[in-house]
Amino acid sequence: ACSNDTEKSSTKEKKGKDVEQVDTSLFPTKTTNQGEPIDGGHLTYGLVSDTPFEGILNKVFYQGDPDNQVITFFDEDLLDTDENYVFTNDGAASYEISDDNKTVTLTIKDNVNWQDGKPVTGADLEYAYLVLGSKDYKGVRYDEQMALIEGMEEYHAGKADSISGIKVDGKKITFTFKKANPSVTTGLWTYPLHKEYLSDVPIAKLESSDKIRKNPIGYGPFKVKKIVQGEAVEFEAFEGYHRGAPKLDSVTLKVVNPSVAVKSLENGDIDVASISADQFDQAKALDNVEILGKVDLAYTYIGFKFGHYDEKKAENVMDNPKFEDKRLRQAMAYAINNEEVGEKMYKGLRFPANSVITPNFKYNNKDVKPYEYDPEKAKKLLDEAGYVDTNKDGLREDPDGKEFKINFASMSGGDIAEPLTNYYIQQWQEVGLDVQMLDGRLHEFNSFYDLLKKDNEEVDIYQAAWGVASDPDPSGLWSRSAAFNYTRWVNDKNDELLAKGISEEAFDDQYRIDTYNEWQELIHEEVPIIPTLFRYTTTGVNKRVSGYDYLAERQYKWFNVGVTEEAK
Amino acid sequence: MTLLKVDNLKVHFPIRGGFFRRVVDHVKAVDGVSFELQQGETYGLVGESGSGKSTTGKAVVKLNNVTSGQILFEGRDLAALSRKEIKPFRKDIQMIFQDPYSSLNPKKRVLDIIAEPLRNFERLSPAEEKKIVQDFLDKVGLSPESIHKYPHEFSGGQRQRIGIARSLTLKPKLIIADEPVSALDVSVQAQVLNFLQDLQQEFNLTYLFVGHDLGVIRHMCDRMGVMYRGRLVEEGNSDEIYDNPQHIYTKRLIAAIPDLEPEVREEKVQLRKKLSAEYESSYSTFFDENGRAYDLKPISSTHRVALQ
Amino acid sequence: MKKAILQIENLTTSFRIQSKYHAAVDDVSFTVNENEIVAVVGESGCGKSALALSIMQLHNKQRTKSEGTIHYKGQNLLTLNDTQMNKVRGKELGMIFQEPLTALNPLMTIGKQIEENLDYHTELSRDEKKNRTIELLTQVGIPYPERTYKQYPHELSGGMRQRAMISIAIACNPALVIADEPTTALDVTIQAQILDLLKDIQSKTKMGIILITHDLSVVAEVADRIVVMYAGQVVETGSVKEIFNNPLHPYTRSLLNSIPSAINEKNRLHVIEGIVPSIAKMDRKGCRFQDRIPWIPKQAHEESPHLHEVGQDHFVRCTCYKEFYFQAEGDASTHDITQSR
Amino acid sequence: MWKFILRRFLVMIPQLFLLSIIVFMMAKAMPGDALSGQEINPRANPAELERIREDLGLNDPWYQQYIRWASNAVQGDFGISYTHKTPVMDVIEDRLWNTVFLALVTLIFTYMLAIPLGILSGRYNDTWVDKTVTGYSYIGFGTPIFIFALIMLFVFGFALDWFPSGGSVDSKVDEGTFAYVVSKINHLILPALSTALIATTSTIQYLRNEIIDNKIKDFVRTARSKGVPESNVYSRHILRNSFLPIAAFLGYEITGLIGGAVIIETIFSYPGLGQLFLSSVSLRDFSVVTAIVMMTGFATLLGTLLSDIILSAVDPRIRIE
Amino acid sequence: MKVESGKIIQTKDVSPSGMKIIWQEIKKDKLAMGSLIILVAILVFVYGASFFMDAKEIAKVDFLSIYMEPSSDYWLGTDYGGRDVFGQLIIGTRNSFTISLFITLFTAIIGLSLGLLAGYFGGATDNVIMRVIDFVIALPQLMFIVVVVTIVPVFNVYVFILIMTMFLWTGKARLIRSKALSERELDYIHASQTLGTPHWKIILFQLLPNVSSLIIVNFILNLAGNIGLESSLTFLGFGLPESTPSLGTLISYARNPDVLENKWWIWVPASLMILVLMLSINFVGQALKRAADARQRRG
Ligand SMILES: Nc1ncnc2c1ncn2[C@@H]1O[C@H](COP(=O)(O)OP(=O)(O)OP(=O)(O)O)[C@@H](O)[C@H]1O
Ligand SMILES: Nc1ncnc2c1ncn2[C@@H]1O[C@H](COP(=O)(O)OP(=O)(O)OP(=O)(O)O)[C@@H](O)[C@H]1O
Ligand SMILES: [Mg+2]
Ligand SMILES: [Mg+2]
Repeated sequence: ACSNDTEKSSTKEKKGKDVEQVDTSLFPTKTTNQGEPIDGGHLTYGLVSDTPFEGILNKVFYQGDPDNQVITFFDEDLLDTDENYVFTNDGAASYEISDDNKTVTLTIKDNVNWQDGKPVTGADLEYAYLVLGSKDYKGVRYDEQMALIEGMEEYHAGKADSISGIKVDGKKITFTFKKANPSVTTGLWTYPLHKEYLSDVPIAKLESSDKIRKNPIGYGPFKVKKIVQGEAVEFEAFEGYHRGAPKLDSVTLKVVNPSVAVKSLENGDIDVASISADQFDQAKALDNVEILGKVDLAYTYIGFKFGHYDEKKAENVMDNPKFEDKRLRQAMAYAINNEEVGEKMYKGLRFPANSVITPNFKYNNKDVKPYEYDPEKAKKLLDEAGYVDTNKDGLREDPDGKEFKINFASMSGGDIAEPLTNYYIQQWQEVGLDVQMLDGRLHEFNSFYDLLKKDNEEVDIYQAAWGVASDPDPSGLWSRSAAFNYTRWVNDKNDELLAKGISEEAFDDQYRIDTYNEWQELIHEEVPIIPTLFRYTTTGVNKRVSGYDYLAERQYKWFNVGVTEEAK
Repeated sequence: MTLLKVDNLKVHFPIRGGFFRRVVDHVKAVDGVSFELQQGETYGLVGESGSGKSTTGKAVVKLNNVTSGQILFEGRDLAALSRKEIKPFRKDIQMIFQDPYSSLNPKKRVLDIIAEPLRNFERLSPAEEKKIVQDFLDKVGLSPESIHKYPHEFSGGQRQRIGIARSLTLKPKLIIADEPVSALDVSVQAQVLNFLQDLQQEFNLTYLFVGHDLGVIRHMCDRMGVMYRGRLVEEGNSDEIYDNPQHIYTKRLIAAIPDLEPEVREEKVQLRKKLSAEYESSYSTFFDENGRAYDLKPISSTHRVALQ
Repeated sequence: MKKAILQIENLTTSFRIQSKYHAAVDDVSFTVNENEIVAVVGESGCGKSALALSIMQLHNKQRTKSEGTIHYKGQNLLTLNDTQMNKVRGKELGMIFQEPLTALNPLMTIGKQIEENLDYHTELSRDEKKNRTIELLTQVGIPYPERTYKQYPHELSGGMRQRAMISIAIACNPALVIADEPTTALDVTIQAQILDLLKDIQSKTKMGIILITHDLSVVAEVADRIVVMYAGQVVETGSVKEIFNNPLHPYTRSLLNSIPSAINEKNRLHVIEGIVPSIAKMDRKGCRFQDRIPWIPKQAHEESPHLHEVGQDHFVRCTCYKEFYFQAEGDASTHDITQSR
Repeated sequence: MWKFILRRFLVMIPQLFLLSIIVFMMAKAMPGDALSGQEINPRANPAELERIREDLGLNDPWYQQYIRWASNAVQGDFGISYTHKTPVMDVIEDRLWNTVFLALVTLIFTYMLAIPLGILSGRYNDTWVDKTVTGYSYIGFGTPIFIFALIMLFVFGFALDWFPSGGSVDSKVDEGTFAYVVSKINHLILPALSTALIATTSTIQYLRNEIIDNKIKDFVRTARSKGVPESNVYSRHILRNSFLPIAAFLGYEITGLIGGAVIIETIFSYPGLGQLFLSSVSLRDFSVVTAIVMMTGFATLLGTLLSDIILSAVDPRIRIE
Repeated sequence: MKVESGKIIQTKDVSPSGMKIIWQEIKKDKLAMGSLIILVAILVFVYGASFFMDAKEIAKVDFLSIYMEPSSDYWLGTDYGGRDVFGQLIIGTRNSFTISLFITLFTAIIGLSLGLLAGYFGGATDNVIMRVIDFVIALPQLMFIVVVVTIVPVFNVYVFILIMTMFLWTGKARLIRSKALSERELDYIHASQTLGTPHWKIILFQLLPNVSSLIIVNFILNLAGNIGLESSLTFLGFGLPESTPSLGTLISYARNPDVLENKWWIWVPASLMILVLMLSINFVGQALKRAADARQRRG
């Protein structure tokens, strides 16, 4: 139930460059079936989840990813993105940025209508902002970028009835920002709410209203016909879809348990379903299914705890000297073999991470190489740093000759979590570091983040993952003031580069790329965290399906998908 | 010398019911019973099942809480004593139970069973203890090797004798015998009864003998009381009561005793018929409007009857 | 000559204990006549109940074996199969058990349990059955038969339950009723009532009764003939008068002497040494009672004791009775009531 | 009788009260809260999360939250589920029915298996029939339910494809139609049967032992002495008495099934209370967690009451005035 | 004065003392005898072998041997971490059995103390204890356990035993209580009371020995039941960490359909182990039960 924004990505731009670890050809991203879609086709989509979907069918309100997967069938954002996830003008609306970079204007195309026939207007998008900024809104999507819109903070604080920075004129809508921010071309909220349909429901009641939960109206390719709460949704084609009538007549979405997803694909019960690493081998063996894959917008890392978060000052404070010496951190990075983890444990679905910006971003610095497995080097670094085994127990003491124990916190979830954690511990022990699993067990998600958030002193290092947004700005996780900066690492150079990355100059793409390249080099050198793995996500698609594109946003462009024969 | 004097003893058990399981009523198991035991005599309590005989007996050994009334043992009121204060009296008053099977802990050896009271009151070395136990075993006619056996290795009569030995170890003055033979076969019953009589002579014991078999009571007791619904309806020397019952209930009870002489059985049937009719007709002369027996009235120096 | 209802000849019933059969009823023969009460007496474990259940064929067939014959109305009950036997049980033979509480189904009303008997043996209609049941309840002296009809066993007192038990046994006017210790669980007053009731019913229906008891005074009250059993065998049998006036077998005499009664008042009671041997451990050769009268010389016993006719219809097993005397013991000698009359 | 029931309900009040405090404290003691899940979303604004927490009252001390919650709860309002954005009772309702149906069908299967097998085994004890049945019940006793259920799912749900492999109903059929009912039942069979085949074994053993105990009882001998044919001895005397304890367990059994549905619902992706409970725990949706625990607790109390009532109805010796 | 010769006459049901009866009963029952032999063999082997095994070594992740089929190196193959399944089975059996043993032990201690107190004293004591029991029984156990497991910061074998004990003692307490309740009405207890024996002594030395056979039988049967206990929690993800292998851990690997279908060596041996352990303990328990109940004795 997290990171709704991690799905958007693109891998294309890597082609020209050095992609030695990232072999995107590992998986096709499009279905190979070139056949003509049949009329009246029906597709069953498997929503792989071990729980039912909650049924909050609106991007403003939903919480869990399962709901999002439902929404994409019948609703969408106004702006499309290109392979660099930058907004394009191909979607339901086009946009323009003013010369001073402070004003953005969206023009919604004429043929874009809600499924009840009403046109989608600027007022609908404005209404979305009015809801998001309202104090009655209990969701989490009011973000810092929205706060940059003129008048938004006043509205949010209840001091104004409207947002002065948003102007609506029929199918046009203009946003004026207090300051220019390059992220606007990637992170602007462009998902409208059907104002006419929804405005009679008080904002506080919207999320629980039937208009959102049972009879949602979108302007996407399919209409919701029937919902079996939490279990399944029946869709039918929306003939008035602005990109043209969809190629399928109807779609059934149903929840399938992860443990039976592959079985259901094999049976033909479902046509499309994502596949987890532990079932990858089984899925690969199916001959009625092809596997599509892409690099996910996420990375796994091992973080060091440097200090704590000072709530009052809203600032990270680096006051824990345990991992002060960067040679120690580097040594720990050299000591682990991520190559093997990706190959063996994840069956090649994960590969060593070179950076904390995912490789499908153009901002990923391909010149930065992952720390390669080199235990000798690790030992050397540790010796240099003074971590030597003085009492001959096989484990190194710290430079003062005291016992040096490291508590490693790791999160439960999935079969691989525990052996992976043990594996890292083993490898560190091989270079003489006494690493132990904190409390002797993996921590459940909530407990784990509770430990991190509260800077629990027991935690020395931890393994976690971040899903990254389509917006490349890493400030939210890395800045001196970021509460999510769980390592509590602060560095002047870091502050400077992060600021540069979202400065006005950064509207110049090359400038921004250079800035982030430099930043990544800094991170690589300082190792406040060890980026460990990037990952593929894979999905299985029945061979009768055509036109399915697993990449980025297009994963959800269902209008183009058809089937070339009836289901068995 | 009066050893035990029970004066207007009442034992009521609460009946709970209603909304909050409050006490809504009482079972008046014993409802105003008075009698005296002289040193060395055997006093019998008879009556039909549920008439409160056992409850009376148990009240004397404090196995039941006394609702009201006095139990004077050598002049001290046991009913007023707390469970702690009663302890010294435990030595003097002992009980023999009805069921020889359930009154001995099946998991204990004879030695432990008989020594239990000794261990509570005296500090003895194991050797002394063993000696005393074996002495008593000898007295009750069991071999000294028996101390290492378990109760199930004995017959019913032998078990009952073990129970008696246990109650004797503290040299009690009063023994409450609650139907000590009614669970036994006739042949064994005889054995135990003989034995109780012998012991009485040897130790100058006083018995409160509870039973419903009138033959046994007559055989054993000097004096006896007849109980009916928690009250005494007649009290006197055994012979007086058997030969000259006054209360209608006593008469019925005695008429019901089967006789070993087949010749007289027709008469007895007729007698019972007659008494039954009399019972119906003269009910009100013997019981008040609540069906409660009247208080005892002396009709001779030794004989008392519940009459109006 | 009275009409015989049931003739038991050489009945032997054995139980399987650890794959071996041991006789609990050993070569028992006697006859029950119309309008007669035959009492079977003996200590606990003598095989009285085993005998009763053999007649009714209620033993677990897998673990018991019965030999000999039980002639009832010209047929040998031991040769009947279950279906045939079911026609006899309840209809021709009724049975009363000792513990009326456990012998009644706790979940069925008294009325239903009596009617059940009629269900299988009569063609009565529903109403007729109910009427008959209420009539039976009245007959056994239940004061409110209509109410009792609808009551459950636990709602009745012990005496009432035993009356209900009796009405079950006599529901179809059986020719013979077997009562296994019907009064042992009851008070003396109730016992007297129940015994009177049985006699009373018998006088009307002329049925035969086998009364099983360990209480000789009960026998004296009601029985016509006595069968004294010891260790599975009949040791003495005869009419009530004969047995009470002239008991011969040492066992019978011992039993009589151990009862506290008006006659031996205040005297020492006789004590029979030892206990009844268990069927698996029993020495089946020679006189089975000899262990309990060790002061009688071995030669007094027969090698394989037979029943000897000693008077009219009076039989005694073994010859030891001739030599038997009560052992004088210490100061108070046993007063032998059996010789005093 | 009514007084008895009323009294039992009154006694339930303090029990439920205590339960609610414990549940509430435990829920609050779990690390994290409903918003923790958002904390790994880099776009989420920590300050904003804090504001929502404040708004929802999640930062108040637990007893204040408890009083607020309890005062609503006594009016039947268990609050809003944070993950579902809708009143807790709405969230629970659908799931509750699914679970109740599952429990009922399981119960029916359980007894359908247990009664004949238990009777056979008890009546013909120590024969080969008995040995087979006992063997089965021992294996059932030693088999973890989830392994068995998984195997059932793979064999009947996939390999043979006789039954659907998840969900509670086919999304294509319309509510209220006959096909809908059929589809619902069809989805129930496999999970219910899997549970029943394992759960029944203890009932079989119980029934068997009861019958063996009862058939040597005195009243059975009485019945035989009346000339009641063997089959009727069983049907009218032995069985009725043997069913007593089982009938008395009925109430417990139902609540046990409702409370224990977690595993089977997880395996068969059956959207019921158990599954909702697990996901609510991991999402820290406290209002749902507390409501479910309270409801199952209440159901258990009802079950014990039901058991007592059933027992008093079938056993005249236990009379409830 | 001798009333009768000192000769002791044995009653008809001559029964030797406790251990002897048990042993005879087991000897008579081939199934129980076989079970006992198997059980002892397994336990001796498992505890013995695990003594010589390096738990660390077994828990060691080895990527070169993931999902290996059984071979002479790995008798029962390996799991997804390349860990030896046979070793895990040995240690897992030991852990599962130990856990079961301690849970049974602790629940027995609690159940025994409270049950005896409630049963012996009756009245208000009984009422209070029974209300507590009623309350604990009304708790939806599985749900509570799930919540408690998420709350406790450190979760290891000891905590697990504690949590399970918290919920499982009630059945025993009730059983003991009802037995004690009926036992205290027996005259030997009354006798002790009239002999001046203090309550605590009566409870410990009179009552306790008489409920002991019930406790032992119940103990054994529970021991069997509790072996599978942790497996379903593990399945739900609330069981012990993998670093403490248990039978439940191994079995719940079968959640992964690939393992269930194609990698039998991971979960089948553990399932069989549970089955064999539960059944053999159960059979021995049944024999004990018969030994405790004279009516059912085969001897
Ligand atoms: N603990 C108790 N609680 C409630 N009622 C009791 C209790 N003990 C005895 N009673 C009741 O008190 C009455 C007298 O009982 P008691 O045992 O004294 O009778 P009894 O004369 O000894 O009868 P029996 O010959 O059957 O032993 C009975 O009605 C019985 O039900
Ligand atoms: N089903 C059985 N299996 C094995 N032995 C049995 C069985 N029934 C009775 N016996 C044995 O047969 C002998 C006679 O038993 P029975 O019950 O007939 O005695 P009883 O004279 O009726 O005694 P009681 O007066 O105690 O009822 C006893 O030794 C008893 O142990
Ligand atoms: Mg009494
Ligand atoms: Mg008998």
